[in-house]
Amino acid sequence: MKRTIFYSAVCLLFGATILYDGILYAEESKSAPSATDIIAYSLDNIILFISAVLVFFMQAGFAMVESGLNSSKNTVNILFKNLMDVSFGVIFFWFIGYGLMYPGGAFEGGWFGFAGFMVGNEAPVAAGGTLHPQADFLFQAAFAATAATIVSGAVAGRMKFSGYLIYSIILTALIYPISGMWKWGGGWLNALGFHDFAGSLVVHAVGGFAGLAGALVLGPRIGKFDAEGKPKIMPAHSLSLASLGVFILWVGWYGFNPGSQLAFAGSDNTNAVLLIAVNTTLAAAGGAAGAMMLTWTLFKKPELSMALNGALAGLVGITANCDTVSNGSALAIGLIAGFIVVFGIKMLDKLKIDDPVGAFPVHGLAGVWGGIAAAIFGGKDFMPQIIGSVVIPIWAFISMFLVFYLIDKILGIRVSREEELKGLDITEHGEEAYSGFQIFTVE
Amino acid sequence: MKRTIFYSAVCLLFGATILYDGILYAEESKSAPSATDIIAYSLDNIILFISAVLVFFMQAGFAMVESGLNSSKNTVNILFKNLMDVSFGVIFFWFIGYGLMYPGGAFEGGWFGFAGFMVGNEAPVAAGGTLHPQADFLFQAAFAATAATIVSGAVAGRMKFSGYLIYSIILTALIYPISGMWKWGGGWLNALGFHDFAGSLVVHAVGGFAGLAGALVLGPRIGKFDAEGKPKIMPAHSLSLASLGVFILWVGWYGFNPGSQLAFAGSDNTNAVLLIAVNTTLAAAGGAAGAMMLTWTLFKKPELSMALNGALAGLVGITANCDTVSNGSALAIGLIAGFIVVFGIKMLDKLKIDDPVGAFPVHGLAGVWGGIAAAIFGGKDFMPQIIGSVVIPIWAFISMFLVFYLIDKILGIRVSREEELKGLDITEHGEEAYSGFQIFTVE
Amino acid sequence: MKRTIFYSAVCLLFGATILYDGILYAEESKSAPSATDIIAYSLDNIILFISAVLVFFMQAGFAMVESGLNSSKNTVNILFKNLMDVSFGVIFFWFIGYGLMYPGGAFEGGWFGFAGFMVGNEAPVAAGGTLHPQADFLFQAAFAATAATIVSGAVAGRMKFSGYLIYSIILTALIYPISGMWKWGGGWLNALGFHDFAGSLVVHAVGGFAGLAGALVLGPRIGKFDAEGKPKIMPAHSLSLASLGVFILWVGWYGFNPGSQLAFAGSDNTNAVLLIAVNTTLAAAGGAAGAMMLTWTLFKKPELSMALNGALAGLVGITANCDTVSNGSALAIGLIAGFIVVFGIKMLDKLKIDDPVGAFPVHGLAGVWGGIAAAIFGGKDFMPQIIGSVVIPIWAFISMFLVFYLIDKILGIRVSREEELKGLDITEHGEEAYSGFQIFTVE
Amino acid sequence: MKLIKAVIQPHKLTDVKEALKEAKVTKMTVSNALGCGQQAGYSETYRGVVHEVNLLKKTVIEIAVNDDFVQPTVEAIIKGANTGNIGDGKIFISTLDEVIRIRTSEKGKEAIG
Amino acid sequence: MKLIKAVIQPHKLTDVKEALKEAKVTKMTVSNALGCGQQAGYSETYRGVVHEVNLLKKTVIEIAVNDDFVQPTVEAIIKGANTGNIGDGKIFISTLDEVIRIRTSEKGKEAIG
Amino acid sequence: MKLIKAVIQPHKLTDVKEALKEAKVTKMTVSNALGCGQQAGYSETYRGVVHEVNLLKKTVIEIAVNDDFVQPTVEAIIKGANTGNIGDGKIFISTLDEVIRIRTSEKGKEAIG
Ligand SMILES: Nc1ncnc2c1ncn2[C@@H]1O[C@H](COP(=O)(O)OP(=O)(O)O)[C@@H](O)[C@H]1O
Ligand SMILES: Nc1ncnc2c1ncn2[C@@H]1O[C@H](COP(=O)(O)OP(=O)(O)O)[C@@H](O)[C@H]1O
Ligand SMILES: Nc1ncnc2c1ncn2[C@@H]1O[C@H](COP(=O)(O)OP(=O)(O)O)[C@@H](O)[C@H]1O
Repeated sequence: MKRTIFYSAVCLLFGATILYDGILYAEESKSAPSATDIIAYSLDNIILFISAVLVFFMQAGFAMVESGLNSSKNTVNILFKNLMDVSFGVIFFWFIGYGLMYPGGAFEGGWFGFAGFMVGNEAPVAAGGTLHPQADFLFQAAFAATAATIVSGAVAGRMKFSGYLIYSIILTALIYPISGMWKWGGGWLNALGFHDFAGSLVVHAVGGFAGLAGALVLGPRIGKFDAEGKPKIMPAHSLSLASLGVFILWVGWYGFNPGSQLAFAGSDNTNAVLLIAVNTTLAAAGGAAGAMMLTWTLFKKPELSMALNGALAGLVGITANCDTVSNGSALAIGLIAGFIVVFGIKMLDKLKIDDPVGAFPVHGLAGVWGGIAAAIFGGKDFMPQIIGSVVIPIWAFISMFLVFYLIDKILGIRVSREEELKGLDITEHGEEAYSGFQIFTVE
Repeated sequence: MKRTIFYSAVCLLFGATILYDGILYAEESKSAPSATDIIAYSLDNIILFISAVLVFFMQAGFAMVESGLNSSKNTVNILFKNLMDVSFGVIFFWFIGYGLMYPGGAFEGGWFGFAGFMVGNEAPVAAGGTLHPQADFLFQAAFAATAATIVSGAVAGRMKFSGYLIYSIILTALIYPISGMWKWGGGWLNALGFHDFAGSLVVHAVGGFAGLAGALVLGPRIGKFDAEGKPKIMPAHSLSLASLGVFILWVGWYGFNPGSQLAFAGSDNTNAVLLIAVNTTLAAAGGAAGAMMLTWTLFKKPELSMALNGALAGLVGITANCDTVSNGSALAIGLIAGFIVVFGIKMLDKLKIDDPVGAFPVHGLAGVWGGIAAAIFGGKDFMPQIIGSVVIPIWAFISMFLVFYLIDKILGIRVSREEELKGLDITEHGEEAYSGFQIFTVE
Repeated sequence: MKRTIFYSAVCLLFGATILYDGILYAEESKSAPSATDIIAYSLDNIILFISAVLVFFMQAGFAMVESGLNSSKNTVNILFKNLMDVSFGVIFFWFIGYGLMYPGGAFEGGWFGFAGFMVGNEAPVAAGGTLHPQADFLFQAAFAATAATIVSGAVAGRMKFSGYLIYSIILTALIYPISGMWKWGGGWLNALGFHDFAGSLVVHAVGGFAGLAGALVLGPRIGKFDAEGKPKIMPAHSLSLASLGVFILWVGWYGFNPGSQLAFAGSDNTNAVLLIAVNTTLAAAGGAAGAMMLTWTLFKKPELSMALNGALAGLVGITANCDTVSNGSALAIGLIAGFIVVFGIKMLDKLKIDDPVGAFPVHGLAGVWGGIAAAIFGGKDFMPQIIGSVVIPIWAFISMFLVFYLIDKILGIRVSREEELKGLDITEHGEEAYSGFQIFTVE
Repeated sequence: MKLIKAVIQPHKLTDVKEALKEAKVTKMTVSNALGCGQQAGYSETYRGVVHEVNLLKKTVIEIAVNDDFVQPTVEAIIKGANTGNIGDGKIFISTLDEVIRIRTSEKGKEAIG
Repeated sequence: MKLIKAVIQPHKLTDVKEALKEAKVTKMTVSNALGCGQQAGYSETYRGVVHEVNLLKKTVIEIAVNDDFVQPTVEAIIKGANTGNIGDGKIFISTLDEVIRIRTSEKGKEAIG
Repeated sequence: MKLIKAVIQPHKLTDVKEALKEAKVTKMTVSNALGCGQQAGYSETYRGVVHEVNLLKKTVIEIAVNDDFVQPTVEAIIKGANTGNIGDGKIFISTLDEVIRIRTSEKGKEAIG
């Protein structure tokens, strides 16, 4: 190969630098970015930017999954909620949230801190692994919007649009950044040794448990449970769009997990990213396979909507631990997540909780599973994993329950019976999603 | 961090090169690409290629937005126009357009030039910031196809397919490259100091004003205005697909704007790209929020189709100035673009101009706004900005009005009344988009 | 440009290394990765990872194309098959397939080898062009899943889900890796000098001919041919989703072809990638244009579903030779592929073979065309190209015919007449794709 | 024999079916329609243009019965569909000359049930 | 009481509704159907296979009226739907034995309007 | 004049149209409906919840004919739709008081064909 020879030549001319990753050198000359430092800086920041783009793409996936799995009469409403989640999410996370989540070293090990409003634009001294604040913000903002958008599925079909916007702003500006700070902002959970690589807990469980709180405050949709409390079918209006959404989410997750390495140059980083990417893939595959096989056994027919949720659960489950488990473990984590989601959905039905898209089993339960799996398969200490996997959900659930409760008391959170029956698209927005199509609910 | 230590070590061994970006050295040794140069060359060209991929993805977004916002009976026709926009666009921009748009230094400051047919494949001497002609072409071709595809929304539902193909070829082969050359090809607008970073004017306003010309030559769809000239509803057949399209366009814009930096290695470039990416995000969010809030105030209900247009308008508005404004200004530019698009759509209704998807307000008006905003918020001189923001739209409007007018005189541009009522899918293509679905227009 | 000056400066300080790509140096010091080597290693592996992401995204494209081009009553089934293709495909290619396809140097020039189960995670010594096994696996797994998913279109509407899963596992675990090894694993076809850059034969023709085998074993859908054997229309239920799928596949192909360079750092690699990307674009455009113009001539109306297939055929046709032909040849290869697909579909109708989405013409015929075109336009030797382009299809067809035949004998491969008429969604999965929509087949 | 055609609110179909089951009426044909009656519609906006929608979604049930079944069937429909609100719907009854079962070519009373 | 059932071209519905409004007929039930009559269909191609479509989209309007309203209603429909082209459609009139308002259980004349 | 309304299995429509053509009946109006009869439904699961679907997809054909055409039309429908299985469907015949062609205002016998 010409290429290899060329590099070898370069290498010789540069002095046959015999260096391996990780050899320790005491002296640092931080103020002097070498050409290599600058290239590493560019590579790190540009690839993080590309990862952020992939994570933003997940918004399209969530919009398709959540609207697809619901009835056509609430489609505009769900799509609109998703659009505003990302729009308001970005704006408020930029204005307040980022400063709360990354308050800086002064608050290390703490519970709460604030670095000030808005996001800086001062370029750091270029070096591999050093992130420009704008790059870091973009990536984190995409995560915040993800946490917010998870809830719209759980509260679909009955929550007022105005109340939803308030919820969405509070989550991205306050609730998510505060618990996020505990781990990723260098807070007390981080100090404790809690490991959550890309946010099974920090992102997904927050969204999932917030969704559970919303579903509880709202109560089930009319017709979801019959007089005897037996669950009834409220079927998906488009499994095509839901499937498309899952494929998009799967793709977007390659920004979510590998991107969370936050640095890409240097062979340690590169190697980590690649393992993470393969683990993410195997967990998604395992989740889909697990849920598919379980529904086949339990219900005698392989069910697509469950397998789709299974793939997502696999992805959520691997998120906390993708950097620290083997390929085989990743597959196992995914498979188990696929089982969890099926049982979780049945459990909600038993408890008469109505979570139309399964946001709680997929993001809440599989999120907790991800945190625990980091101990079981990833060699992390059990104690910190258990604490983190319990405290973050509790925080999200209680704080958001309060938020939903207050929204209810002050504004009323649920649309009227008639509005719900007619559908939120017509009553809240005066717009139908599928004009001209004959859509007909007969049972 | 092992990584930091490693890089510091490398740095020391290389001679503790104390270099900052931008230190000036008189001597250049262009003929000798160092290893760093080569890596920078690879990084720049590969990331530009990835940006081009994101911009090509926008074609999917346009196809979904434009078909989704129209009636189901014209869906095949619109999708087909989009497919041929990119197909013929790429072919003819490759054959003629690229040579017209980038005629080379000999035509600097001029109005018109031609570098010859087709695109070269001679690799340049590798250096950071040096683009391979194939990379440059790919990126620019994606832009040309974008300009072309904007129009298909404005002329939807009544324009002959054959006439459309002729329009599309003329735009990508001649009209777009000529005005493009004025700015990006080093022509007179560039010499004047006009700033249009990624093409609010060069790309979007050209498409938007060409669309306006098309809409005027064609006249409104049957039924769009009643006997008294009052606008009537011709609703979207799929707001799901339209929303998906907007999410895709938002994602694709991360290739459009950040990619337009054209170079990524080196901390100046990297820093610029990151600011651009965040500004793009905040403007999109602002546009969606602005349009949503305005419709809520004006029409008493938050309207999704307007908020979707608002997000796009925010993106168009930031395109010219994303490199030169602050985050806060980006948000403001987006918000105002969101307002502009709502008023623009109402204005077209008043003027009895039928632009089914709002291509003119979104790309035309917000495009002009982007050019002016570069002066208001970005510190660019007002005079060149005003000249550029007036001359390019006039060029696009007049030249394309003529093109549409001639197509009409020679071939007839509009389908017959009966064809229009039956829908272009059946009459022009003998194919229906949604076979088996009961689709029913009752009012 | 500040940037250029900066790099020149760096270049000078490093000793004005006067080096061009490809200067030969006898000595290599493989054990010593320089900083440049490490960056090149990072760049290569990270960009390959991004390419793999794009190829995985193609799964969404296939799911949309294949379900969109079929009837709505089989939508869940097709989407489910696609989801399981990628899920089981990844799992089994990881477990067995990868070891079969890349058995290592010991089997060079051979027909069959095995490197062992599962995929390693030992990081190689960092160097440009050296791939981490996890990166390589991820990219190759995406290819294997692509080969598998092609078939689901050809067997749509009548094949049992259980039988399909068995097929899918066998293809990704055994059939595809074995012939893949002949070329990319360093086997006998590679030794022969057969050129298949990114898999017109290795991937697409394997999928296409496997699909043909499936279509033959299954026989046509009820109603596809009337009593006299005349083909009848079984129209697409959503040309929107099918078009979206084609746009997604087009975008994903930028990972498929350019990514197959497998190395990106160094100007040779970069230059190759850029040419490949432009060739891929022009071939897709040519395919769409060719099929469109041919249907307009033959059937008097430009037909979208054919133009969509044409774009895909163009992409398949360029896959084997994109690295070795000029832009103009790429356009010609695409155009011809567009013609081939139209005639191929007509031919299948004549032969009374029912391939609902045209998987065989698009992937099988255009795949063979791609192999031959590498000789005609790419200057490759005719003999090896012809051998490769004949042997791989024969292998795929015969082995898969046997597999389908055995599945049929042992389990029964086709659903009952009643199940087929009711649709596989209800009978195999008890789930409908579009609940509430009035879907009605009247003729 | 009579043909009973009821136009009801879509979300009352389940209740009506329930009530009919109790009245031992199990055969029916159901379709959808848009109805315009006393019930006020709603207004839809699209891109700022307001539009009064006065054709509302309705469900149509058709039941062919022997004359002695008319009364119980009508009562069951009313029981299931009545909410006391405008828009509850109407029942239209007409005479059938003949009913034929396609499978057996049976006619009249035998065919109807 | 009579049931008037008109099969019209879909794009004439607005005109027919307008004409009915002038004739003070405001209650109706609208649905869609496919019609096969004198009107020639169109041919569809899909993947090169040609197919004659002879079931064309139609809109069906059903109006229950008292006998004295039959004439004005029919005239209004014709006024709104007639273009003089093949495919304009047909009106079918049959007798209703009874009409019942579900909300109030009113019958006959009171129920119909 | 009579109105013949047949509820058949969707996939038999082509056969019925064929049979009607042979019987020289070419005008008709076709729509879709959901039917509940002797035919057993199927069960659907969604997210683990099982649901009995007993409204099955049906196709409805309506044909207005002169009295002498009733017999051949009914026979043609039976010929096309009969498979001997439960679910084959039913034919309902009622009397039409009047038929009017909108295009020409022709009435009765002239209008029907
Ligand atoms: N005269 C009529 N002819 C045809 N359909 C009618 C007639 N009157 C009512 N309907 C149908 O019945 C539905 C309910 O009628 P409406 O007047 O709203 O109910 P209510 O009797 O409860 O006031 C209407 O939407 C329409 O579909
Ligand atoms: N005898 C009939 N029975 C049922 N429907 C009919 C009959 N004649 C006409 N139609 C319906 O009326 C529509 C218009 O009929 P057509 O013959 O095309 O109109 P015109 O009377 O203007 O020539 C047809 O498409 C069909 O739906
Ligand atoms: N009494 C009835 N009233 C209205 N529709 C009926 C009646 N009986 C049958 N049908 C319609 O006819 C269809 C076929 O009836 P079914 O009893 O299944 O057929 P079969 O006569 O072959 O046993 C039903 O699905 C329903 O739509």
